[in-house]
Formats: sequence, structure tokens, C-alpha cells
Amino acid sequence: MTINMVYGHLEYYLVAILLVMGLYGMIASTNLMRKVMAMNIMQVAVIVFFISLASKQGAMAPVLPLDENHHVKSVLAHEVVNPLPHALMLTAIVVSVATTGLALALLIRINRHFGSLEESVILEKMVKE
Amino acid sequence: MTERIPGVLGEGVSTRTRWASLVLLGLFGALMIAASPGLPRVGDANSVPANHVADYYIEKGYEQTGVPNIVTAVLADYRGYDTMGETTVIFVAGLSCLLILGTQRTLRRVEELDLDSPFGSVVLDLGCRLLVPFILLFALYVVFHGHSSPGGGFQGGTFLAAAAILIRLVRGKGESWGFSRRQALIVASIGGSLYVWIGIIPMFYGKQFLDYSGLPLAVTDIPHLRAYGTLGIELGVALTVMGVLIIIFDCLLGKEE
Amino acid sequence: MLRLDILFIVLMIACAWGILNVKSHISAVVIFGAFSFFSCTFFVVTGALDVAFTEAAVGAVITTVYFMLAIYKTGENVVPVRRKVRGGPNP
Amino acid sequence: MEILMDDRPLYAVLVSLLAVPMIVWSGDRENLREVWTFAAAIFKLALVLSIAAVVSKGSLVVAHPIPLVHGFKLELVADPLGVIFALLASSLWIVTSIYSVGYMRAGKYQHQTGYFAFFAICLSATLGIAFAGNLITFFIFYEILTVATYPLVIHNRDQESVLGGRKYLIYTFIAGQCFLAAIVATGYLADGNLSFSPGGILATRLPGGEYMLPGNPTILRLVFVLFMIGVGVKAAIMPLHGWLPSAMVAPTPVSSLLHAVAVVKAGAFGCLRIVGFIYGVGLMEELGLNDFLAAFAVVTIIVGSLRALGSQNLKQRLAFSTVSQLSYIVLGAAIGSKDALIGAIFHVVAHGFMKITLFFCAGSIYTRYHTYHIPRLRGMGRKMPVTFAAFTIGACGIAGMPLVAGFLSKWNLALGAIHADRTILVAALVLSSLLNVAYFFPIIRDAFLESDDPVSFEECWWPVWIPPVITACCAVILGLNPNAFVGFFNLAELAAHGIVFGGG
Amino acid sequence: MRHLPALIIAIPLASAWIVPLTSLVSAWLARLISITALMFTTLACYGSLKHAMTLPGMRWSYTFGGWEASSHGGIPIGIEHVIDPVSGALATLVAALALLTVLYSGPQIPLRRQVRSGVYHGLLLTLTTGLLGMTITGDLFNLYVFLEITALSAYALLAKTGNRATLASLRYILVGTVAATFYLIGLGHLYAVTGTLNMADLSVRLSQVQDSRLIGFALILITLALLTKMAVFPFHSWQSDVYTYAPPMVIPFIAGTMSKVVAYTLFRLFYTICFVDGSVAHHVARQVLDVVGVVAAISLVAGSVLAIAQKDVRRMLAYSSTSQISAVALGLAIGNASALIGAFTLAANHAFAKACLFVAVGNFHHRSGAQNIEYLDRLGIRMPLTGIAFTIAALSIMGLPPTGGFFGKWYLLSGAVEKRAWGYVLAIVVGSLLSAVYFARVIERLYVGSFDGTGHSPSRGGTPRKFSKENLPFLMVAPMAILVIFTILVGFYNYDLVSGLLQYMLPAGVEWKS
Repeated sequence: MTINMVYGHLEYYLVAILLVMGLYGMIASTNLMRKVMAMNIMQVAVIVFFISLASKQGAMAPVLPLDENHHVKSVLAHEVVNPLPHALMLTAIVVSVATTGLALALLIRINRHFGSLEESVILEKMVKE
Repeated sequence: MTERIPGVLGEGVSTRTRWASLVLLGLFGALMIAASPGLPRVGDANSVPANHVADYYIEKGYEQTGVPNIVTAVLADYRGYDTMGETTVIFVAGLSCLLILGTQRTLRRVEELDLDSPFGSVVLDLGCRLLVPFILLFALYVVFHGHSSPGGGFQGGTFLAAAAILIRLVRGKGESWGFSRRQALIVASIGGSLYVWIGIIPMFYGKQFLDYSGLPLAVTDIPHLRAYGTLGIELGVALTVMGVLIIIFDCLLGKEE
Repeated sequence: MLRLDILFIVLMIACAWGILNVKSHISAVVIFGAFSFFSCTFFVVTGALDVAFTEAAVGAVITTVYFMLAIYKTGENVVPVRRKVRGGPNP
Repeated sequence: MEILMDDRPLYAVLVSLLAVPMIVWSGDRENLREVWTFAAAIFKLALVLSIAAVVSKGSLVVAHPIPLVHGFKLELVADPLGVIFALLASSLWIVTSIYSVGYMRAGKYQHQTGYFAFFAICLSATLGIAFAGNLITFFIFYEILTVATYPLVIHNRDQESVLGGRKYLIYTFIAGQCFLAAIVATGYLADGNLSFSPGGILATRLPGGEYMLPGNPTILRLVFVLFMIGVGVKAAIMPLHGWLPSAMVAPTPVSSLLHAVAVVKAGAFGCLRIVGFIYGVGLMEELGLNDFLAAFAVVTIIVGSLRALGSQNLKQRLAFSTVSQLSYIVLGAAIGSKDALIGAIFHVVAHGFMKITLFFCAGSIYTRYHTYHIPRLRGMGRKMPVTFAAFTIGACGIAGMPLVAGFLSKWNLALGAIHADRTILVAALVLSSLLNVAYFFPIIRDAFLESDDPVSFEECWWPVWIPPVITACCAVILGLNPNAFVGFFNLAELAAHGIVFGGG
Repeated sequence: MRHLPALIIAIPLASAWIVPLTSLVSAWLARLISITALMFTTLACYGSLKHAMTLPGMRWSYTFGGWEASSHGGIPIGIEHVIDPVSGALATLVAALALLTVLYSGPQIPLRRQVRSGVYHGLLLTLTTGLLGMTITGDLFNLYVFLEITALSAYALLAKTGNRATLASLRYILVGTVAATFYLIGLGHLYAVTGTLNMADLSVRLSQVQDSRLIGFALILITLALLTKMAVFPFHSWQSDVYTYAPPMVIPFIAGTMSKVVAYTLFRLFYTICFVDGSVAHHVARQVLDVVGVVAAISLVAGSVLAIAQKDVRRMLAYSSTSQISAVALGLAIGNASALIGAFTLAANHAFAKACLFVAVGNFHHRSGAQNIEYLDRLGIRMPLTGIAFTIAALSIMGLPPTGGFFGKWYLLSGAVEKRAWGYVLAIVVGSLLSAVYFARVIERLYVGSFDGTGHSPSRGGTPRKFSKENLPFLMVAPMAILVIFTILVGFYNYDLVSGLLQYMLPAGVEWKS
């Protein structure tokens, strides 16, 4: 792996780090709320991954510009960043917010019954029952 | 074995688990980094993905769909089917919150919000009075201008919801423009149905599902027709997102029965 | 030449570290807002305007608000204590 | 030998199955319910007899095969061996039904509907096993028999019976899985041919006399061991016999038909099928499997008799005697010479009639005096002369006395052993006969001689004491003229001939 | 007619959007709409299956928005539905089971709580939509979307009954999201080297990729995700709690179909995408698949062992599902014709039988409140129909002849023997033995009851109420009867099933051994 290669793939490495952090948070944090936050971190990491795939050096955003008499200019492929991953990731973002909302609703229910979100406390409660 | 507290590994976090997970995750990261050389360089203009389907979208997108914002074109037209599913996901989230937290009463009445004291101070109050109209305006702009600029249904819907949520947050109990969960649900359902039916109608005119060029509108050239179809579904998405986000907000904030 | 995208991802990593390790939930949520803000900026510099827009609206605003609400409702803004659950699956 | 395509075997299997819904429907209207059982039994016997008439002329009756899985069909073929077993089961079913009616009603047992229903299912499965034309068919009915017997074993619903039932299930399920694995392996080794053919399918004999093995001998031996576990549990070969004595908690009719005839004979029958029709006696020699099998058989014969000698419970003693007697059949298969096979096959019939007699007697004693405890039988011979007369005949037969059926089978076995120059086995046979005498005759002596109160007639009502008389008479008749009724002996000869000389 | 593949999704989705609305007016109307919708969906699935069987290549592709997808030879700019024998049959299965579930849950959803029932039906419809979409879509990212629809609906439905259910469901969310994320990353890697998301096009372009390391990583990630969703042994921990505390009306559907659909995704990932002869992808995929086989074999045994250890019937059934779905995965991993047919048969059999078992357990619970095995004493005699249904379904899962489970096991075994994989043979045999053990335990309880005073230890599996006198409502018995009939038919008409349908499911290049 030459320096050049590392430089070209730096985003992916960082994404890997983000993912690992998110996963580790989900496993290791003893609080359900934090688990959900860690889940979000993980999902954002994936989005970053896809967007890095889509990017092109010095290309413009995938919104076609207008020329002087307000007609849409037609462009060449390499002038515009890859729009497909953007579309996909819009979906992914929405999915993530939906999941978060659902998870938080569950958290509130759990908190109503167990009076806490700390795993250890919940465990004691459950053992008591 | 019968009881474990929730967690990815499904058990309490002992140090052993912690270290084991660290090792596993380290392995995962190492694998990903090891696999990364096969990925295209970041910012590489002639990478494989840039030259198979995406280039088609960029070059043909506008003349085929009449939408200058290619992401919108892909999202709402080429892959409109995905977006329908995505809208469904949002809707499902709303329904789920209703099922888990909502009840008959809270769905009927409005002043169930559990914000006993509003956050509101005079400043906040005034601020939100000033702010809300502009938020709404901006939201509509985002929805309808999503064709030729960044934005579209999701963002617009989010802002619409944000306006309502802002009012609720600042004015606290009772202040929600009478916009109850019931209405939110209705709005959301209407939005989604709009989407689905825009998809279904073309089938009666011999076109495929979601083929906007089959819409019975008095527009002759296909790209414009498609653009209108896109607009329609963006509107549907916006309504759904707005309704659902409000539903979730209210459910999270609803009184316990 | 300075690569902004790398910079922002590094900032995101820092925020993530903060989210996982900071004591109180509320500050964690605030940091989460910053986290998704940085992701927005990353998306902007890589030309993904729509994604940035959506992330700003959905991630930075709505998600944060929801987390705040959840904390408000559960009324627990506690220190996630690192107490060891003894043994494995069922102590 | 010509082949007669005819669905009679299929009908013979199905007829008792069709009776089941009628029995369940009749529910507690007892007489109506029993009518169905008898109708099915008689009809079944008639069918089997008509088949036997054809088969004894040396031709096969083959039902139209039903495709089952890719490459394998549900084949029902009535060949001599199968017909013998089918005749035995279906004829004894009538007798047992009479006996069951008497026994169950006299004993005021619960859930008699379920009892008769499952009994009918068991008979269907047994006939299916008898007529099975290939291994997968055999296995299907074998497992059905396993499952359908379980409710009969736990019929009393008390702790003892439930424990017995568990033991039974554990043994038979394990056996079934091993059997299945062996079958699949065979289908692979004999590439896709699982049908029973006299002389075996696994190996083809080259002109030079040596065998061309489909796989390496170790795998063949391993598969054979799996097969023997599969059938050996039901045939109660010695390390695998544990379930049989504890399954004796079932009502006596069950023990008599299933645990003396149908189920256990299904195991022994399966052993004959595997040895004669899958591996073939020649290949057994080649692989040295027959000594292996014979060793187990001999051990079972001797140790079984000794255990029988040891137990003071009449049914237990009969169970252990069954264990040891079954291994005669296995032994015959292991020896593999023609006479030995004739003996083994004939022993299927002979032991069926004799042992069911003994069980009937035990049952009627129990109905009358509610005891199986042997010391308490003292002097009962004078109270229940008929029962004990039948018992005596049965015991003589088991012990291999002349003039009773058991003698012929043992005689042929001995002959076969000598022809296959395994004279040592003859010693084993003699020893076991002595042991049989040792564990039966004290009972008879005590029953008749050990008291001086006058002979009286205190039998239960007729359905309980008639059946043993019938079966005892059959045993004697078979002893005098082995070709009585439908010519069991000829059929046995046909089957043995086919096995030994192939094609048959 | 030519729009059937679209209708498969359009009908349930359109009705899912309006059902909550109508429930605001009348709950009856809402239920009626969902029932009719599912009826038509089932018909659409069946019709499209029938039509697809008549087409050349038995592959019916339907593109959305009129944008061509790869099966028309061009650049796959659109999304397509692909109906082939497998997906069509699976879709029909899913739709039919969904219909049964709606009927079954009818008496258990109180109509006076209008909106809740409306929301429940809406979620059930979206769940069905998601499963159907996962089954018939021909686009990897579209599959992810439907995966999420399915997952979210499932989370909500499973959390419906209160406290522990919510906890279990939360864990399901965490695990499921990790799985979905893994799937997405793997998908991203595949996209990065091929630039397409359409499966057919992907398989073509993937066969030219040389980078084995990257393909391997992508495949491993996606496989991990799918195995987690299938709850195969090391990744099964979420399942037991979910199945134990979930509402009894949705469990039959979810347990019956979800894992099958995911297994089918696994099947397509390997057999239709990666297995292009001579390509690097084929080589890598083969290796990954072998590992899957080992995992599945272990899981097949481990699941049964865990099931034996359980007190709670539904928890036991959950673990038995783990072992059964592992058998299916094992069949996919062995990968010769017999094994694949075995996998299909087992999947079909398990779908019906396990759904039937859960329905039966639900009925026991409905009348006696019993959920622990100890409390099932002699219920089989008091509720004969349910008892018989339970017994038959259990027998067919044990794989006793002549049930479908036996034939599935037969094909699976012969496949393993053909491959000379004796370890797999051992695993299958031991697995079904153990399954016999834990089912025999329950059946004995059902018909004989207990003798030793033990077993009545107060335990959490639902304390026994007084046995309610009134009979089960018709709608709770009829679905069970239908399911058990189907279970029996799968066994009796197995040969016709195989020769008429299953053998066309074999992927290209896998032929029957002569």
C-alpha cells in the first residue's frame, strides 16, 4: 500500500473506524439510549461511505446549471458527481430516522415499565419478577 | 438462558464481552481496510460505478425526465419504486409509534401533550411567531423547487413538520393549531395514497406501474409530463413525512394512560 | 493541499467518541447534533447537496429533537455507569 | 417367475386403515365399533389368502407403484417371504381381536376406541412392512408402526407405562434415524437402486466367483452395522433389547400381537430382508459379516434365556424368552445356508403362534387373578385347566419339542448350521432349548402338581380362553403338518431358495 | 394481466395506506378491506407464478416506470420485478399465510379500539408488502428498502404486547439494524466494483471482477446480515425472546415466512448472482458457502439442544425454528440438486407446520392461559382438534414419514451423501433425533399429563387460568385446520410438488444426478 493509495482511500479507513466505533458503542454501552445513539453513528458512517464512492475530483453537484437564456445546459458525465448513491442515501437517511423514532418510542415504553434504561437496573427488575 | 438484557451480543456487558467484542470489531475493521484497495479512489472520475449507470442518468436524465436536479430525477422517477418503499418505511414508523405509545384518547384529543410547562419565554414566543411563517414558506419552496435545486419532498415535509413541532415546543400544552394526531394520520395517509395512485393510474392507460408518462394530463411532451408526475409524488412524500413526523413527536410526548 | 472531507470525517470521529463517552445524555445529544452537522458539511464538500440538505433537516434537527424528547420523557439524564454485570448470559 | 400386476397388496394394507375413521366415528357404541375391526380383519385375511394362493405357485403379485421421491417409488410386492409374514399378522389379528374384546371389557379399560383405532393402524403398517418392495417403502411403514405403537404402550397412562413408552420411543427413534442414514447411503452405493431383490443388490458376482464391491468394504460394513441397529432394536438383539421388557406394561393383547408378533417380527423380518435381499448371503460371507451377526445372535439367545430364568414376573419372563427366540431368526439369517433360512423363516410363523398362545394365557390369568407373579401361579392349573393346557403346548413348542411347530424350525436351523459347518452353533441351540425347558416347566409343574385341590373350571368368559386354544391348536397342526393351511413350509422353502440362489 | 407482478405490491400497499384512515370511520370496514386486499394479492401471486411457468426460461420480468432493466439487454436504469418459479411460489406462500393471519387475528383484535385495530391491520399489510417485495424484486437496493419495511413492521407488531415484548423488540431493532447496515456496506462494495444494483446485470459484471478479497468481504458481510435475519445459531439470540413475548396472532405469520424469504435472498445472492462459471466470484462464493454449511450444520444441532432446554413452549418453538432454518441453509450450502430440493421442501413444510404449531399454541393459551410446557397437561384431550393439529405439525417437523418433513430430510440426506459430507449427514440425523425428543416431551404432556408432582413450579410462561368453558371462535380454528391440511398435503403430494414445481426451481447448472 503506497502512500498514494492510502491517500486515495483515506475516507474508507475513517469510515471503517466510524463503523467500529458505532458497533462498539452498541455492544459496550450499558445504557439503551446510548445504544440507539451508537446505532445512528453507524448508519451515518454507511452514508459517508456511499457518498465518498460517489464523489469526483472537481466535479459539480448533480444539479444541472442554466445557461444565459435559462435553458438547462447538457453536461458530460465526468463533470458531475455520481447521483445514484445520493439517491440511495436519501433513502437510507429516512430509514435511519424512522428506525430511531421507533426505537425511542420503545425506549419510553420500557422506561415506563422498568423505570430506567440502565441495563443493570432493568436486569435486576426482571430477575425480581 | 431464558433472560438476557438487550444488546447486540444479547447479554450484559462483562469485561470479557467487552474485550471479545473489541477483538471482533478490530477484525472487522481490519477486513474492511484490507478489502478497500479494490474500491475506486475517492474522487476518481473514471471509476467503474461512475461509468456504468450513473453516466446515463447524468447525460440522459434531463431530456428523459425533465428534471434538472438529477438526484430528484433518479429518486423520484428512475428509482421511484424505491422512494415509494421509503415513504412506506416512514409511514410504518408512524403507525408503529401509534401502536406502541398511542391510544384511542390521545388520538382523539389534542391537549394530551405532556409538556406541563411550556419552554416559552417572551423572546422564544416572539421568535417563533416570527419564524413559523417563514419556515412554512421555505418548506413549500423546498418542495416545489426541488426539481431544479436541492430539496424535495423529504426535506420540505421535514420543514413543515418542524414548524408545527416548533409551535408545540414553545407554546407547550394545548397549542398545536388543533392539528391533532388524527389529522396528522389523515394527512400522512392521503400523501401516501397520492403516491401509490399516481403509480397505479398509468396502468389503466397501458403504461407500466409508476410510469408518469401515462398520466392523463393535458401535457403533450413526455418529459414535462414526467416532471409533473415527479412533482405529484414529491408532494405526496412531503405530506406523508410531515404527518408522520408530527405523529411520532406527539406519541413520544403523549401522556401515559 | 488540505482535504476538507478528511477533516470533517475526523471531526465526526471526534464527535462520535464524545457521544459514546460523555457523561450526561443531553450533552451526548448536543454532540450528536454537531456530529450530523459535520456529516452535512462533509456531504456539501463532496457535492452531495441533496443528501446534505436531508441530513441537516432530518438528522440534525428532527433526530436531535426526538432524542431530547425521549430524554425529557424518561427523565433520566444519568451517568452511564460502567458497572460490570458479573458472569455471562444469565447471572 | 411371472409377475402379476395387481393392487391387492395395496388394498390389503389399506383395508384396516379405512376401518380407523369408522372406529373413531363409532366411539363408545362398543359393539358397532368392534364390528368394524372384525370386518376389516376378515377382509384383510381374505385378501392376503388370495395373494398367498398366487404366490405359492411361484409368482409375484406387484401393486402398481406410486412415485414417492425422485427416483424411488412406493412399491408393494408380495413375494413368499412377505406373504408369510402378512399371513401370520393378518390371521393372528382376528384371534387377537376376539381376545382384545374379552380382555379389555373384562378389565374395564379406558379409551378403548383409541386402542382399537391404533391397533388397526399398526396392522396396516405391519402389512406394509410385509409387502414393502424397496427400502424406502419399508422404512416408511416401519416408522408408522413405531409411532402407532406408542399410544398402545402408554395405554394405561400411569407413570410406569409412560416411562416404558419413553424408553420405547428413544430406542426406536434412534434406530429409525440410523436406518434412514443407512438407506440413503445404500441408495448412493447401489446408485439409486433400493428395491429388494433375492440375492442382494449391493454386489454383483463376477464369473470368477469373487464379488465386485460398490464401495470400499469398510463403508459397507459400517452401513451394515447401521442397518442392524435399525432393525436390531425392534428385533431386540441383545444390546438393543432394553425397551421390550419395559414395554410389557401395555395391555396383554398389545404385548401378545405387537410385542410377540408384529413389531418384533417386523425387526426380524427386516433383518432377513437386509441380509437376503440387500446384501445377499454371498456378500455377507465376503465381508465376514455373518460371523459378526451370528455372534450377537448366539449371545442374545443364551443371555436372553438366562434373564428369562431370572425374572419372577410372567410377562417379563415371556418377554425375555421372546428376545432369545427372535434371535433364532437372526441366527438363521446369519448362517445363510438354505436349511438355516428355511428354519428361520418358518420360525417366524411357529414362534408367532406359540408365543401369542403363551401371552394369551398370561393375560387370561391376569384377568382372572390380577397377578403376573410366578410363585402365585402355584396350583392354578387345576382352576384354569384349559388355559394351562394351552400354556403347556406353547411352552413345549418354544422348547422345541417334536410334534409342535417349534421343533421344525430348530431342526432346520441345526441342519443349516451343520451344512454351513458351524457345528458350534448347534450346541448353542441345544443349550437354549434346555434353558427354555428350565424356565417354563417349573411353572407348569407348580401349576398342575403343586396342589391337591380338585380340578375346577374357573376360566373367565369365553373370548378370553378360546383364543389361546385356537392358537395352540394351530401350533400343533403346524407341527404335525408344516404345510397345513396355506403351505407355510413351501413358502419358506421358496423364499429361502430365492435368497440363496438369487433370482429365485 | 401483464401488470400482475406490479399488483402483487400495489394492492397490499394501496390498502395499507387507506386502512388506518378507514379505521377512523369503521374498524369493520378496515378489516374487510385488508382481507379482500390480501385475497387479491394471493390471487395475483398465484396468477403470476402460473404465467411465469409458461414463459421461456420461466422468468417474468416487470420493469417499473417504463425504465428498462437489464433483462431487456440494456443498462439497468430502472428497477424490475422478477417472477420465477421460486419467487412466485414463495410469494404465493407469503400472501396466503398473510391472509390466514388476518383471519386468525380477527377474533383477537378488539374492534372497539378502532384505531389500534386499524393500525394493526395496516402494519400487517405493510409487513406482507415488505416480504413480497423482498421475494420478487430484482434489485439489490430495492431489496434493502423492502427489508427495512419488513423489519420495521415486524418490530412494531412484535412489541404490541407490553413490557417484555418491547424489550425483546428493542433488541431485535438493534440487531436487525446492524444486520441491515452490514447488508448495505456489502452492497456498497459490490456496487463499487460493478456500478450496478440490478441482480442480473450484477452477476454479469461481477463475473469479470478479479479482486477476490473485496468480493469475499462483501459476500461475508451480506451473508452475516442474512444469517442474522434468519436467526442461525451464533446470531440467533434475538429470536427467542421475541417469539416468546410477541402477540400470538402475528407470530405464526412471522415465524412461518420471514426466515424463508431471507433464506431465499441468500439463495439468490449465491446462485443467481455469484455462480457464474469460471469467475473469481464463483470461486470466492463457493468458499463462503462452505463456511455457511459448517455454521448451519452446527446450528442445526445447537438449535435443537437449546430447544430441549426450554420450559416455555413458544421459546422452544423459536429454537426449533433456528434448527429448522439451519437445515434449509445447509441444503443451500450443499448445493447439489437433491440438497436444494430438500431445502425447498423443508422450507415449505416448515412454513406450514411451524405456523400451525404457533397457532395451536396460541389457541391453548387463549383458552387456558398456559404457555409453559408444565401447564399443558392433558389439554390435547380437552381441545382435541388443536391437539391433533399440534401433533401432526410436530410429527412433520420431526421428519417422520409420510410427512413433508421426512421427504425434505430424505432429499437433504441424499444430497449430503452424494457430496460425501458425512459430517452433514451426522448433523441432520442428530438434529432430527433431538427434535423428536423435545416434541415428544410436549405431546406426552398434551395427552398424558404429569405424574410426578414436579413441573408445577411457578414460572413466567403464563400462569394457568381456569380453563375457559366456551369454545374457540371459528376463525381461530379454521386457519389451523387449513394449515394442518397443507402440512399433510406437502407430504402426500410431495412427488407431484417436486416434479411439478420444485424441480424448476433448481438454478441453472444444477441438474438431477442421473
